[in-house]
This record gives sequence, C-alpha cells and structure tokens, in this order.
Amino acid sequence: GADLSLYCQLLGDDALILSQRLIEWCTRAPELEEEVALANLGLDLLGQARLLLTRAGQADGTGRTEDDFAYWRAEHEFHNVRLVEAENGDFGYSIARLLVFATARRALYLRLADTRAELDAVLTSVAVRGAKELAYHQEYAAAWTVRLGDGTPYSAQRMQAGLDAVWPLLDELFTAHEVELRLGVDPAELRAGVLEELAAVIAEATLVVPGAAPMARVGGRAGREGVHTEALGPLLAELQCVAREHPGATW
Amino acid sequence: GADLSLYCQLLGDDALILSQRLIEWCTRAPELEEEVALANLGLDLLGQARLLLTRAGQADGTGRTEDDFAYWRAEHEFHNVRLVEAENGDFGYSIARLLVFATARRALYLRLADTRAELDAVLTSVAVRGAKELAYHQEYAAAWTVRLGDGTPYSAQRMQAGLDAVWPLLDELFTAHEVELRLGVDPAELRAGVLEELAAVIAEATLVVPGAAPMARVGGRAGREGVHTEALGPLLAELQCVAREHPGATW
Amino acid sequence: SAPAEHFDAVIAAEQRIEPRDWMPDAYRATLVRQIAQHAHSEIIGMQPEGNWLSRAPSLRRKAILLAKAQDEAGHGLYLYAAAETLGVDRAELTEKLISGRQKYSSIFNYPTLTFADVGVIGWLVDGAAICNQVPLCRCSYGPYARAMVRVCKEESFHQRQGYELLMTLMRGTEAQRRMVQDAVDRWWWPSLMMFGPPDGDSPNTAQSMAWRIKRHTNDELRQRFVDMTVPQAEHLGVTLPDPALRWNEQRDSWDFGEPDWSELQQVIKGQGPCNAQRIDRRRAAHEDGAWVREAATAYADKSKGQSSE
Amino acid sequence: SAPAEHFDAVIAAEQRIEPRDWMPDAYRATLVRQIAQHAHSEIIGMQPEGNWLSRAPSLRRKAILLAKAQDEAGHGLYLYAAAETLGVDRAELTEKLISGRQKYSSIFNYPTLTFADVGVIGWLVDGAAICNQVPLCRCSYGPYARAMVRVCKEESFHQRQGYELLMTLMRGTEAQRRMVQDAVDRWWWPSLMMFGPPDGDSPNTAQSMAWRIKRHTNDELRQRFVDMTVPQAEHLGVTLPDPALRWNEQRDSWDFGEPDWSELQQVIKGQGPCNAQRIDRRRAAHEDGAWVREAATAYADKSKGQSSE
Repeated sequence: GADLSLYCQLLGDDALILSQRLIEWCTRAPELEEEVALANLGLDLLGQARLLLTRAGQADGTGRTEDDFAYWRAEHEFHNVRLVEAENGDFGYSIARLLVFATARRALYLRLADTRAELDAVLTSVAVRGAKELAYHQEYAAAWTVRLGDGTPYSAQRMQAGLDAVWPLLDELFTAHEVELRLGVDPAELRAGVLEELAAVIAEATLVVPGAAPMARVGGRAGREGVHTEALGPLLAELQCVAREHPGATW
Repeated sequence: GADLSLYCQLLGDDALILSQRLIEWCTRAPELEEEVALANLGLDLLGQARLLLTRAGQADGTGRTEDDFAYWRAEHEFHNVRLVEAENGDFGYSIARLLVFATARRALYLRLADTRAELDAVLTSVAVRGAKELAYHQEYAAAWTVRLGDGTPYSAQRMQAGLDAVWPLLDELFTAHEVELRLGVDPAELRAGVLEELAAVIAEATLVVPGAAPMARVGGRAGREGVHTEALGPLLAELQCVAREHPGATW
Repeated sequence: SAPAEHFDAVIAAEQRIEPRDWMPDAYRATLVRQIAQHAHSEIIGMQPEGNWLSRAPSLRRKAILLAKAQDEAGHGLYLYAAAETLGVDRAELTEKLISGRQKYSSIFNYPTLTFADVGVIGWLVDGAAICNQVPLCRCSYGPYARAMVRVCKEESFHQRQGYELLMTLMRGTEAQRRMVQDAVDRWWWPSLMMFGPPDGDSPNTAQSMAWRIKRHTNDELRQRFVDMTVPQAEHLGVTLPDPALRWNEQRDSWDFGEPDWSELQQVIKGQGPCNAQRIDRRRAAHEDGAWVREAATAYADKSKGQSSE
Repeated sequence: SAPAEHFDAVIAAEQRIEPRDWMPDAYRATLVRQIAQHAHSEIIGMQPEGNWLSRAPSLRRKAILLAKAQDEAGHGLYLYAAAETLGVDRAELTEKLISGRQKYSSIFNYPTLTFADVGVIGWLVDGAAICNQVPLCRCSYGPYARAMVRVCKEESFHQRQGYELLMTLMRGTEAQRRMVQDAVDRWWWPSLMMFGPPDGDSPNTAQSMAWRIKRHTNDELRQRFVDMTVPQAEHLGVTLPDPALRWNEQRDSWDFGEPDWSELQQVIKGQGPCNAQRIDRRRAAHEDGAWVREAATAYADKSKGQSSE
C-alpha cells in the first residue's frame, strides 16, 4: 500500500543520497585502499536504494521505477534525513557520519529482518542482506574512528570535530515520521541501543561523546517531511541533470 | 544573418560563463570591498551577455531569447573559450584570469566600437558601453595583480602561479573561429597589443611573463567549436537546473 | 556635568549625537552592539539568497539578485563604518562574528529551499526589516541614522522586487504557485520572530527608547508588520499559516497567533538549521582571504615608504 | 657470471623471472618504469570516468560505473604491489607521479564531455589497453605477468560494458546517437596513439622485446586494434573519423590514416587539455589525506607497542 511505499522511500532515499555523497570521495580518498573501500560502501548503499525504490513503486501500484524516484522527483519529494545530505567535509566528518548512519541503519535493518514481525517479504530480504553489508560499514567506520581518535593529536581533534558536527543530525534518525508510527516501526525504540554502541566506539577512540543539542526543525518539519538543508538542492541538480536533459531516453 | 548571430553567441557566451564564475565569489571574497567589486564585475558581464544573446536571437531570425540561449542549449552548443569556464581557484587565479580576459575583451570591444568598420549597430553599441566597463575590470585586475605580485613573498608566489595556470588558455582568445574570419574580425590581430599591455602589468607586479605553451585542442577543436573542458558541464547543470525543472514557466 | 547635560538636551530635543560628542558608556555599548549586529546581518544575509544566484531561472532574475547581493555588501560597509565612528574597528567586529561572540539576525539561520524563497525573503524578511529600520532613520546617533536612510531606501526597492517576483510566480504554473505557498509557510513565523521577544521579555527596550535609539516596542512593530502584510498576502493569493489570524474591528488591527518561541530559542542558541553553515562560510572566506589582505597591507606599506622617500 | 646466465636461460626458455632472481639493472629499471606508469594510469584513469559518477543518468549505469572505478583502484593496488617486488615503494612512486617525474597514459589527459564518453572509453580505450596488455600476461617478469592476468580479465568485462552502453545509446534518441558519434570523433585518434610512436621512433622496443617484456611492436598492436575495432564500429553504426580507412585485400587488414603526432607531443609535454587538472586532483587527494595516513601510522605504532609490552 501507500504506507509501505512511503516507508521504502524513506529508507531508499537515505541510502541513495548517502551513496551519492560517498561517490564524491572517488579519486579524492586519502589512500588507495580507501578508494576501494569507500566505493564499495557506496555500491552497497546504491544497491539497497535500488531495491527499496523499486519496491516503493510496486507497493503503491504506480509502477514507478527506481529511476523515476531518483531522477524525476523534486527536492521536497525526497524523504531522506538531513544527516545524509550534508556535504562531505573532511575525512573525519565523513567517517563520523558513516559511523552514525551505519550503526543506526544496521540496528533498524536487524529489527526489520526479524521475520516474526514482518512488514513485507521484500523489505525483509533487503533488511537481511543490508544488515550484513552495514555490519561491514560500521566496522570500517569504527576502525577509522579509533585510528583517527587515537592517532595523532591533530587527527584526534579533527575526528572529535567531525563527531561534534554530525551529532545535531543524529536526532532525526530516531524521530518517527507518521508512516513509521502507522506501520509500527518507531525508530525511537532504537535510540538507546544505538547510542550505546556509538559511545563504546567513541570511548575506544579516546574521544568524548558530543553533548550537542539536535538541529532545529523548520516549523516542525525536517528531511522526512521534505524540508531539507541547502545541501540537497545542488546534490540533486548534479544527480539528475543528464537524465533530465533527455526526457524519455533509455540508458 | 546567421554569422552575426553566431558571433554574438561567441562573445555573449564568454561574458555569461565568466559572470557565472564571478558570482561564485559572492559571500567568499577576501574583503567586503571585493564582494562589492566582484559582484559589480559579474553584473557588467551578465548585462553584456544579455544584450549579445538577445541580439543573437534577433539576428538569425529565430527569435530565441537570452534565456533560450542560456538555459536551453546543451554544452556542445556553447561557444565560450575554455579560459572563462575554468574553476575559480584561489583569488590569485581569479585575478589572473580577469586580467587576461578584461585586457583582451576590451581590446576587441574597442575595435568593434570603431563605427568606420561597423558590423552591426547593436553590436557597436554593446561594444562602446562594454569597453568602458571593461576598462574598469582591467584596472581592478591590474591593481590586484600588482598588489599581490609586489605584496608578500607568499602572495607573489600565488599570483605568479595564477598567471602560469591561466597562460595556456590565452591562445584561444586570439585563435579565430571561422565566423570571425568571415566577418573580418580576426582576433589574432589583437594579440600583440594585448600581450604588451599584460606584460606591462606583470612587470609592474615584479612578476614574470609565463612562457607556458598553449593548451592542446581536441582534434583541432576547442571552446569556440563547442569542445570544452570538464569544468563546463557542472557549471551548466547548476545554471540551468531550475529553469529546466519548469519547462515553459515564466519567472 | 556639562557633557552629560548636553547629551540629555540633544536627546530631548530630538537632535543627533555625533561621534565627537560625549555619550554615556552604556549608550555607546548599546549602539556598538546593535549596529554591529545589524552589519553582520547584512553580510550573513547575503548567504541565503546568494544560494540561488548560480541557479536563478532567468538572466533577468539573476541580475536582480546579484544587484541585491551587492547592495547588501554595501549596507554592511556603511554600517561597519557607522560602528567605527564609535571607536571599534571592522576587523575586530568580524572576529567577534566568526567566533560567535556577536550575533546576527536569526532569520538567516533558516535555509532557502526553492527560488520562491528569494521572493518571500524580499517580501516578508525585507518587509519586516523595513518595519524595524524605518524608525531607526530618526535614531539619536547621527551616523547610524544617516546609514539607515540609505539602507531603507534600497531595502524597500528589494521588497518591491520580491513581491513582484511572487506575483509573477502566482500567475505561473501550478508548481510555481506551490513553491510560493510552501515558502510562505516556512518563512511566515520566523519573520514574525524578527521583531524580538514579546515586550514582557524584552528588558532593554525601555532604555533604548529613552535614548531614542528605539522608537517602538517589539510588539508594536510586529503588529504593524502583520497589518501591513495580511492584505498583501490576500492580493497575492497565498494563505498565511496562522489559523488564529482574524480581523479585529475593535483594535482596527489583525489578531494573530503566538509564534513558537521555543524554536526561536533553539535557533538563537546556535541550533538552527543553518547556524553552523553560515558562520563556517563567513569564517572560511575570512581565513582564505587572509593572505590577500596581508598582501594589500604589505603593498600599501611599501608604496607609502616609497612616496615618503 | 652464473646469475646472468641463469637470467638469460630463463628468458630464452620463456619462463618467469621472480623477485629474488638476479636481473640486469636495466631490466629492473625498465620494469619499474613500465609497471609504475601502468599503475599510475589506472589511478589517473579513474578521473575521466569518475567525472560522470555523480551524473550517471540511471542508477544501473551509476552502479556499473562505480564498480568499474573500484576495479581500477584495485588494479592500481596490484600493480603498485608488483612494482614493490622490484624494490621501490608506493609512496615513492606516488611522489614521482604528482611531481611529474613519472608519466601515465596520455589518453587520460583528454576530457570526458558527455555520458557517451563513458561508453567510448570502455570500448576504445579499454579495448586498446587490452591489445597492449594481453601480451603482457606472458611477460618475463612473474609478478607483473600475474597481475596482468587479473587486470585483463576485468578490463575485457569493462570493454563489453562500454560497448553495451553504446549499443543502448545508438538504439535511443537522436541526441543520444549524436553523443556517441561525437565521442567517437574525439576519442578515436587518441586511442590509436595509445600504442605509442611509430616503430621507427620507438628505440626501446627492441630491448623490451629481447627481454620478453614486450611481445609486439607498437605498429603491430595498433594494426591489430584497428582490425578488431572497425567491424565493431560498423555493427554499432558509428563512423570512425578517418577518411583513409579502407580494407586492404592484400594485407588482409585495414589501412588507416596517420594520427596527429604533434597533438600527441603537446599532450606528452604536459599541455594536454587535462594534464594540469589530473595531477592537481591527485596531488590534492594525497596532500589532503596526509593527516589521515599519519594518524593511521601513529595508531599502528601505538598498537604494536602495546602488543609487545
């Protein structure tokens, strides 16, 4: 139904937009091994996005394809959290965001993968596979958080700055959109567990869990409701420009 | 006729694309006075572009508007030289480009403003006004070239690096497109005078005239022939994205 | 004392205090803070609209927007110059801005999400600024008052341009009209909050009014703005997102609802959607430009040395 | 001497030289230069196609392109590892690349201007690379030969994907077909130049062939590429931009025109359309990442210290 479709868009948009940000690291990573790893992470998220958006178009009966969702929606029709659209910043910021996202999304997928409370068989299978992929993302981000946090004084400072800058965007991951409440998958229930996992990594990295308050919403609305930051517009313009230059073309 | 239209596009595209690059300095300039000045330069060039592109649409009888040219052509239909599309780089690079462009374009406008050899009355009037505006651009860029070149050792190094990086793109300004030859306005005739003016500024800045050879063309083609660098595509995607999202809309 | 009496007399006579006149320390400090905040707002205020400069959907709109950005940088220059007459310098104020020790108007901590936001900022945000600023043209401090005359003239031009853009969009496609309504929905309440907290929570108002810096209370100005704006919204054909909005015959004014002061508090405390981004951009421009300013200084020093030889 | 005899015998027997074997200094230097240049080409070669990653017009094509970029980074890794068996290290080679002391394939100094370029690079550039590289799978130096086996397998996969993209575009809209033809026009001659100068101007070929590093001359490989590609172009429906191209019954091969070697010389000398940009990007990545690599080293040293305590 429409609810399932919208829920798949929420999750699919998160994966699509973060994958687009990871792609920007390509040819800019600090080491060749990181080129390979970041491309790999981007590919995993892109794969999840494709499955979720395809499912969204089936579930609501519109038959929209993954490309219809990715290339032909306007900015306010994207439902991703603001966390994933923020510009990459430095490697420390990107790692901090990845750590937060992978930890939270894996927790969510693990819950969705529980077939006893199955919403949708397709979604369950995406979640099962996605949780495995995200376990690697989480490990990768945690390993770098620790290396940077417990590396040089300079790297510790940048890693801490990355965490501090990401932290205000954490809240939105645990703030239920109405469709999540209707489907009985309130992400607020994941908050405590995710924060605990994050705190453990940050402690190992000899850093401090940031105390920053959540970023304000705009008249109560934020990414899930289509009210984004100024970072999303240019990202979408780039993502969509070729497809839109050739309406109706097949690639 | 078609030749006049194309010639107006050559000049109009140069002005439009450089104006778009100058706009990127807005809120990023080193000092508030520079915010005002760079916006002013951008406005002048944008104004020239609008007049020239409007004239292009009249001259070939298609009735295309300035916005048809700016927003609805594909990259290979833009005729600007590669010089104006390069990314801004630092302030030194932007000043070096501005110096080169303003000096060359003013020389060209002064020649077009000579009514004894009038191609087109509208073009003449654009050139008369444009030459005055570019005199200020040239002065502004020359003053900064001297300040940076004869400022600190660091600024001298960056200003020299800016000139060195811009120099390979100089040649295209003096390489005639076939339409220029047909209209009898071969820019090659301006080369010696422009280089002399540039050399005088560079000497005053206590810097060295770069010896860099021209940037290679691609199978003989370059910006004027619609073969650009990788910098133009993203610039156009940004420039055109809103207009193209709303085909047929009026703003 | 004689200077203090002179100061009081000038204020009472509705004349202007000038830079060389004696003034109370608190008067000076209040003005420095207010003028600096105002100057910072002009400079930071370039960012939300500047966000659309590269994407403006017609060359005419691009030129209008670029001219506006240029005006705002100019306003910043006048206002910093006015602040400098009080014995501070621009570099010091810039440092305070980028280190977060001085504020700018919180309205600029909201994002601009469509090109319609450009129009709505012109209409509502510049409109609210004008309500705040017109009385400042009669401010007791001469340099500030004179700067405001110039600023207000240009602001009202910007406001008319913003409204004209919105009129064009409302006559346009369904998508354009939707953009306008959405932008109004997002900017209406923040605009009302530009007038500051309710009078009961604004302890400095009385002193500022006594000094003839301020002429009206926050709530008076807010009401004036609402009364001015509601008919414009009707003419435009947009709905203001306030179910409590209704005409009050007795007051001969519009009643309106209470803004979400808790959201404003978040934004003031630095947690708005764009606080970090705005300051980061300004800081980056300042830091990236340091070598350029140093070079200019070094060159000026050399030239001075040569000319005095 | 015994080791030299062993070396000659291994070469003559078409067997493999391994890292611990004795080898002539010139053999080692030739291999280091060639493998490093090859590795650099993989890494720099990520840029022209990487330019379209964010703009790929379908998610499927985006995934294919991203997987290809990942493969290229992987090829760079194998090849640097092969070079390291000869006693150099990757950091040193990277320094040589970004300071311009070592080259990479000049083909990557041309810009990618449309999404069709992605397909044409797969078809022509990867195709030419495969012609060059397949014989290297039998190269006399073991680690290089083994790396090439892996690389060639993936390259031919990329080539097929490129060709498939072009087939799709040629079946598409008029604009898509135009894009393909335009990309072919721009990439054809640079692809032919990938095989290096004509045999008469390639003084090192003979020695490389004697050492069984190289198996065929530049002109032999170029001819093989042309013969392979012309029928593919016909099948695709594009025109190769060479009026001299015609079937030669006697040679049982295609005759073709002379590339513009002066343009190639410009590009080799550093004046290509993208030379500065490619090196700048690689240098920026290296410099921006320095603090990350330092942190990783510092952390590894600490961990080692702790585990040995």
